[in-house]
Amino acid sequence: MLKVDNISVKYGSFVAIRDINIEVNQGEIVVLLGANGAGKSTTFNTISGLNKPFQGEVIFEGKRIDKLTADRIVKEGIVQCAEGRKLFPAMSVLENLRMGAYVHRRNKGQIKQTMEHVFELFPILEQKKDDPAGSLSGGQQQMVAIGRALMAKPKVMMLDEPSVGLAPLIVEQMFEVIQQINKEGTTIVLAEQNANAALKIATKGYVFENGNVVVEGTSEELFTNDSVRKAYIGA
Amino acid sequence: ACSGGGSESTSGGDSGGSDSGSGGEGTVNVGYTGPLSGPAAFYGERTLNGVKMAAEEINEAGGIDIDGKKFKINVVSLDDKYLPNEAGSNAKRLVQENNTPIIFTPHSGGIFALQVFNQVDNFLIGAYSSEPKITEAGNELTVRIPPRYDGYLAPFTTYQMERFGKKIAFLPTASQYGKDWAEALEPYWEEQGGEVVYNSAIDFTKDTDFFTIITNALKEKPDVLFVGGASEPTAKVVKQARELGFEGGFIIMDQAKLDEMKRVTGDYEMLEGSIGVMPLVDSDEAAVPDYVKKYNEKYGEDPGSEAGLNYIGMWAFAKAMEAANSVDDPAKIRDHMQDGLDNLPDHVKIYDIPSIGDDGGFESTLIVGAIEDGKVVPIPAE
Amino acid sequence: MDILIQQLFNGLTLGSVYSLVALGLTLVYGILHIPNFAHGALYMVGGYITLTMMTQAGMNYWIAIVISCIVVGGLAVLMERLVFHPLRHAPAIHDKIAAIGIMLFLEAIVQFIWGAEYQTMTSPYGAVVNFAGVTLTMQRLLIIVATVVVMAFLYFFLKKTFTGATIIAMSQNREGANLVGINTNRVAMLTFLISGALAAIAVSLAAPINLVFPGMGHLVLTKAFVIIILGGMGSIPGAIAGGYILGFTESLGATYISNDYKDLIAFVLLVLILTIKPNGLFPAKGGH
Amino acid sequence: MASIFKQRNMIAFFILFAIVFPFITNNNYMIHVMTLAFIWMIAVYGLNLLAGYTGYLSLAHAGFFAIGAYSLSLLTTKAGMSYWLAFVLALIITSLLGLVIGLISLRTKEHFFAIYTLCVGYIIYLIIDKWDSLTGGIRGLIGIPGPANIGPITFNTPISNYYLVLFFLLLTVLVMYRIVHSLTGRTFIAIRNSEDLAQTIGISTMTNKLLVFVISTFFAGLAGALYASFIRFIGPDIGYINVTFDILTYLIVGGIGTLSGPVVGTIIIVWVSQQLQFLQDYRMMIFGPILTLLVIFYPRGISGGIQDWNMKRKEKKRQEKQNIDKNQQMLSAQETSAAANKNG
Amino acid sequence: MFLETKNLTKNFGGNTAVNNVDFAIEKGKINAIIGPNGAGKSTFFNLISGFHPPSSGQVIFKGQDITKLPSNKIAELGVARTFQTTNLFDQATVLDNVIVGHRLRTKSNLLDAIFRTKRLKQEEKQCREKAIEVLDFVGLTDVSHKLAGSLSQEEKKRVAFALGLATDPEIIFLDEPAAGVNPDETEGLAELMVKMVQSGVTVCLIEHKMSMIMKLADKIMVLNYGEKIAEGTPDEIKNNDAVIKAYLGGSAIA
Ligand SMILES: Nc1ncnc2c1ncn2[C@@H]1O[C@H](COP(=O)(O)OP(=O)(O)OP(=O)(O)O)[C@@H](O)[C@H]1O
Ligand SMILES: Nc1ncnc2c1ncn2[C@@H]1O[C@H](COP(=O)(O)OP(=O)(O)OP(=O)(O)O)[C@@H](O)[C@H]1O
Ligand SMILES: [Mg+2]
Ligand SMILES: [Mg+2]
Repeated sequence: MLKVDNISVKYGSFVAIRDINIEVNQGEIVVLLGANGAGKSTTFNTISGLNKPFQGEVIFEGKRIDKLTADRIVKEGIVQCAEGRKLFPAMSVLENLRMGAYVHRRNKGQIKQTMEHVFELFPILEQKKDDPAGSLSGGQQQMVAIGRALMAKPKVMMLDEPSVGLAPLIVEQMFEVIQQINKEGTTIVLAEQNANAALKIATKGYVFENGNVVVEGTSEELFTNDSVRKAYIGA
Repeated sequence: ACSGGGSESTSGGDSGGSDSGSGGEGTVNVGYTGPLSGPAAFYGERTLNGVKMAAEEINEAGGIDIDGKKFKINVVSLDDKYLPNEAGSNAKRLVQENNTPIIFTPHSGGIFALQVFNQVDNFLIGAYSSEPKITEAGNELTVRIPPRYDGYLAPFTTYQMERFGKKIAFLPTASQYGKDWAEALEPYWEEQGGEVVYNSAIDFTKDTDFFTIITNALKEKPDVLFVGGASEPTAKVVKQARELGFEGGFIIMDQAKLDEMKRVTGDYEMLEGSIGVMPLVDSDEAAVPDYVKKYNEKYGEDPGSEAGLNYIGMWAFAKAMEAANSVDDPAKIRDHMQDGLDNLPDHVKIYDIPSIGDDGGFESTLIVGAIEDGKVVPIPAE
Repeated sequence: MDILIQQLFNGLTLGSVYSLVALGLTLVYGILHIPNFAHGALYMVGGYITLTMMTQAGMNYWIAIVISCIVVGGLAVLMERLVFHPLRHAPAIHDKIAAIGIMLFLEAIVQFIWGAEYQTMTSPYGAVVNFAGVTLTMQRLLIIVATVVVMAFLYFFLKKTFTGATIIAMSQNREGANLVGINTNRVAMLTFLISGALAAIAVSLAAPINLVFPGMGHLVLTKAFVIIILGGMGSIPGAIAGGYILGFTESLGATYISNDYKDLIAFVLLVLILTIKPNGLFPAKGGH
Repeated sequence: MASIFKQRNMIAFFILFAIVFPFITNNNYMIHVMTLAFIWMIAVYGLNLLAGYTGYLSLAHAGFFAIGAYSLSLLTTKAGMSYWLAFVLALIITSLLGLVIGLISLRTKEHFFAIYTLCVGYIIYLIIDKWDSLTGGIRGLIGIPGPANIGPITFNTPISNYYLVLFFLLLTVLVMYRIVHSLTGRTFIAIRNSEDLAQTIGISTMTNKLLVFVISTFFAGLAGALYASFIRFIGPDIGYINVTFDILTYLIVGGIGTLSGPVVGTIIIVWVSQQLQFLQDYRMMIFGPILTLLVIFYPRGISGGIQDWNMKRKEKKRQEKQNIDKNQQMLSAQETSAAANKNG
Repeated sequence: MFLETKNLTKNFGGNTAVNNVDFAIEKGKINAIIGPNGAGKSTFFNLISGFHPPSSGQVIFKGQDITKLPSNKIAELGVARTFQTTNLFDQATVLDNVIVGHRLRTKSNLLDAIFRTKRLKQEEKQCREKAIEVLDFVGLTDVSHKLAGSLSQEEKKRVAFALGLATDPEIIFLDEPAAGVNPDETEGLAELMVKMVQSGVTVCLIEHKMSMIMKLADKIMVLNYGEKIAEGTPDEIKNNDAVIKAYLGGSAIA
């Protein structure tokens, strides 16, 4: 469904990722693991069209998308829930969610429906729907970010470190929600530090190191891989 | 690193200075520094036009005759953005690179900056400013071109007091010139038994709307308003005063010209009861109609006094050079300025300037005009 | 008493013009976080376009205004594309200098085309109305009414339409906007377009009570900056309120304190407000 | 030989050039323009320390320049003080006012500080413009004396004036160099980096910001005082915002936060705008775009651009060297393996 | 008591971020603060380090009331801290970044700088030596000449530690030192913290990484909605119902 074919990306003269190959099939949860600065976010941003690769292709449903602009890619059905949430802090939760449905802005009925669905997933957001997003706690903001991504009804949803800085309790809930979204038919690509939790729900994974993919395999394979265990799961 | 520069507006070599050449021809460079860009550019350009037009006429007539040798005038103009320091740099440059014996400048800041070194660097200042201080300082190489404005006080005051009354409100432009005028007019008006009921300046470069200040001035129920500055905004002030119901007269300081104001107000009706400098176009000097025609052909508008006075000034300098028999000795040229004025050809005499004072200021005959029944009528000045 | 009412009216007129200019400025600031020092130049160009359309092409005042909005809006978009877009990652001071460069350029080119002298724009609404001892001219009434209409329109556009919301969204988080599928380049251009059009409207309304000349942009620019600071940078209600506050301060200050020092009053007021509230009266929430 | 582009060498080269300049040319005009440029540089250095090293962009700089100029002028012309005494007093007055204004304005940050100081600058300008009885208002002050003799040294020729201004400029550069390369300078940079962080590592940010602000106004005042006694006429326009923008332009084009930036930027802009004089009314049609393009293509200014270029060059050299090393390693590896083969 | 807060409270508008918190930090121990997002942990640090003035209550350090002191004075007394987001000067080398950390222990002023006095030279040397020493301590000697911008996240965290240590503190407050750092490197940071305590610097940290906290901390305080809901050893906290309900959740520690 989504294929990252041999891409490399530079920031100035610094090559951040090199010859990355990733394949994501319909309905999967794919997890990207790796230390800080390994290139996970860069990969995401390249798929999203925020960075342009100087080599390689990104193919989505048989179509080359690496030359498209970020907004076009959202229209194609790939939505990223980025690192740092990137919410509109002074807009209310409701407005944030509405903006998420920007690509479907003409379809008022659908917006309403999806919104209800988001509120089912995160009941707390309905209570806070008129509060400015910036006033919510970190965990709640993360929910808004995911909700906003859902509003675009994506085919593929990329989540960049959704658990960072969240309390364990919230992290747990977060992964449950991700699983549920996946069950409802959305393909998920997930970047995580928290390899343990991520691999539990994933179908397969890629391990990044210094801009390269060093290990790839199914989640069981990665779980049992010693070096992966040591570096990302901890003992 | 830095050569050339300046623009040559008239034909002639740029070899600079009083290049004596080989044959019977030479070139004398005349400098100009003034605002050619920025908000005051319109003013700078009009003054420059006067100088250029005179230079061209002189050249067409063969040039300046020094012992049978003909010198063509080459006007080198530089932009100083109305800033004294830039004027200073420009003057240094003109003297250094173009060897100019005369530098025209139309603002007192520039004149002051030039007066610091013009006697050392040896050049004449063609000073276009009626600021009294420029001649009071005793600079021996400064020639003030416009008349001092003191002479206008009496005719203006008498006329307005007789026609409208003794209460006046001051609303001049917030320039140095406006202030000087106000400071001179105030005691004079009071001496004549009048009363100044309001006194404040309008800053044309900073105020978007003059309604506020005019409202405040009219609150004091003046019979006469003293206004002035560049013609167009001054006309706006007049117009807005009328809109606010003012029915008295206007004293218009000499920077604004009645004819230029008419272009803004549409007709002279709104200006009824105004007294000011007689527009050059309405002046009855014999040379004026031809001059106006020529100027109009060249620059597409009627000439005002900025152009006219600089025009006559340039001519006077040229004639003074001939009388002094030198194009490169500023002191000598200065000494022969009176001869220069005396020798002006008739077609140049668009103003009557019989003499130059000891302080270096032209002593012109003032011509005053007022609007009566929608027409400009001359008012005797003395 | 009459004088107070008259001065309130004068302040309202002034404030209207200031608000319109400040609105354009604050919109751009909100999105790009740059103080656009070339905004005054856009204002000036707008004046010349409207004037030329009226005098040379003999157009109706309103049609001339529309053309002016299009031309100045287009110019603003061009500025965004050619200058501010390439500079989007540079620190804000750079935008300032670049904008000054543009301003110098525009002033010079206007002077080249139209000359440096003052020009008059005659509006068809020259009538004078006296009402309860207050003098209103039609043009001034027009300024006040048109400003309110434009503001209402802008408010509706920003708050009630999706396209308007994209501008607000982008002002709060550019990348976030990109990630929900908003073409941020297009929004930036749209914002500049609106900002330019607002400048054109402001100048077309105000020029008939003043004059058209190359330096006319300076007149409003400094004040517009004072206003958007006063109102909190990037805040739209702030720009409107700030504009009227400044208008009233000037007209009442000139009446009851001193005309010579009225500008000083406005600036001292600002300094005082900032001393007490270092983020302006209506700090834009979140964002920057 | 590209090492001449190192900051230090660039400054040394400039000093040398500045000293011999009057011997190369006896062009009065160039000396005049150069002297003026030096005066601007001093003011630019003042702004650079504040904006470039602590990150506080003051737009009141022209105001302080004007305060320096007016103090000197008033003390000499109106109070009849001797030149050098007035000169010193002018600097003290400017710095004291800087202290007071700094105390209030430094409570704001970033854009607010910039606009706050813009307003302060405007207020200074308006006060000078309106306070007729003291400042001569819009009319300005004339008859300001030039620098008085110091013992046998006189300053009544353009060249001696040139050297006097150069002396002050070099002093400024020296002081800046030393400040920037000392613990004090590091403290300022720490504040630019993050005020919160600086505060938590025990730096009193307010005291330090105030210090920089006062130093910056001191140099603005110094430049102003020199300007007044060089042009010998001043009007309120020297305190206008445009002058601040000019100073800022010199700084940005040269390279903000660099030591050679003020010199480079000022020289370039001053001469470019002189060179464009022949375009007259249309000068700004060319100058405006040049300015904009410079900023777009050299966002770190010319000095910064050169630094980056140097850095890249060094990086390249290092890489080349690494490659060579690698090749050698490979070679030697091959040799050893070959040797091993032999042995095997 | 070494460092102690009494009834410490902070209101932001209507929102009470820290509510009546009494907490005592023991010398020579690793003290930890945990709690859900927005519980007021960072705010609590901000109050102690003088960043925000408390609405009420007191902070007492070695018997001295430091509640009203500005943060730089508190730093001089020997209290260092790091921030949740690391903030370094990217264009300068690591060494240059750290040198300024010792500035508060020096006396040279502007005049020293202008005249390059002996005192300045000597103090510059002193700062440099201190920087080298702390960089060695945190294990960054190798990268001390790299630009700070080119470091990895974990290295940046270490630089932040070094900067704090360069101030010669007696106690250091670390706000989420291991956030966004992978488990392997997290262990390295934990070791470093232990090393700090061993060298005599008391540590107080905020973390969400329970595996690390539970191993590392001698004492934990749990905040929820600004209030202290529990305090004790890791084992006590792990089994505290209130904490599980508010923060840890079912599966508890990974
Ligand atoms: N905008 C940028 N400019 C320059 N370098 C960048 C930029 N963004 C990322 N990098 C560098 O690219 C490399 C890969 O970064 P990336 O953000 O993709 O890593 P990551 O795996 O997502 O790490 P993290 O876990 O910290 O989010 C890092 O070395 C980083 O410093
Ligand atoms: N400067 C401030 N102004 C207003 N409210 C603030 C401010 N700083 C913090 N708050 C509020 O105080 C509460 C506590 O915030 P704090 O940053 O201390 O949480 P935290 O426990 O550190 O959370 P996290 O684990 O997400 O970092 C939050 O509701 C926050 O919105
Ligand atoms: Mg990342
Ligand atoms: Mg926190």
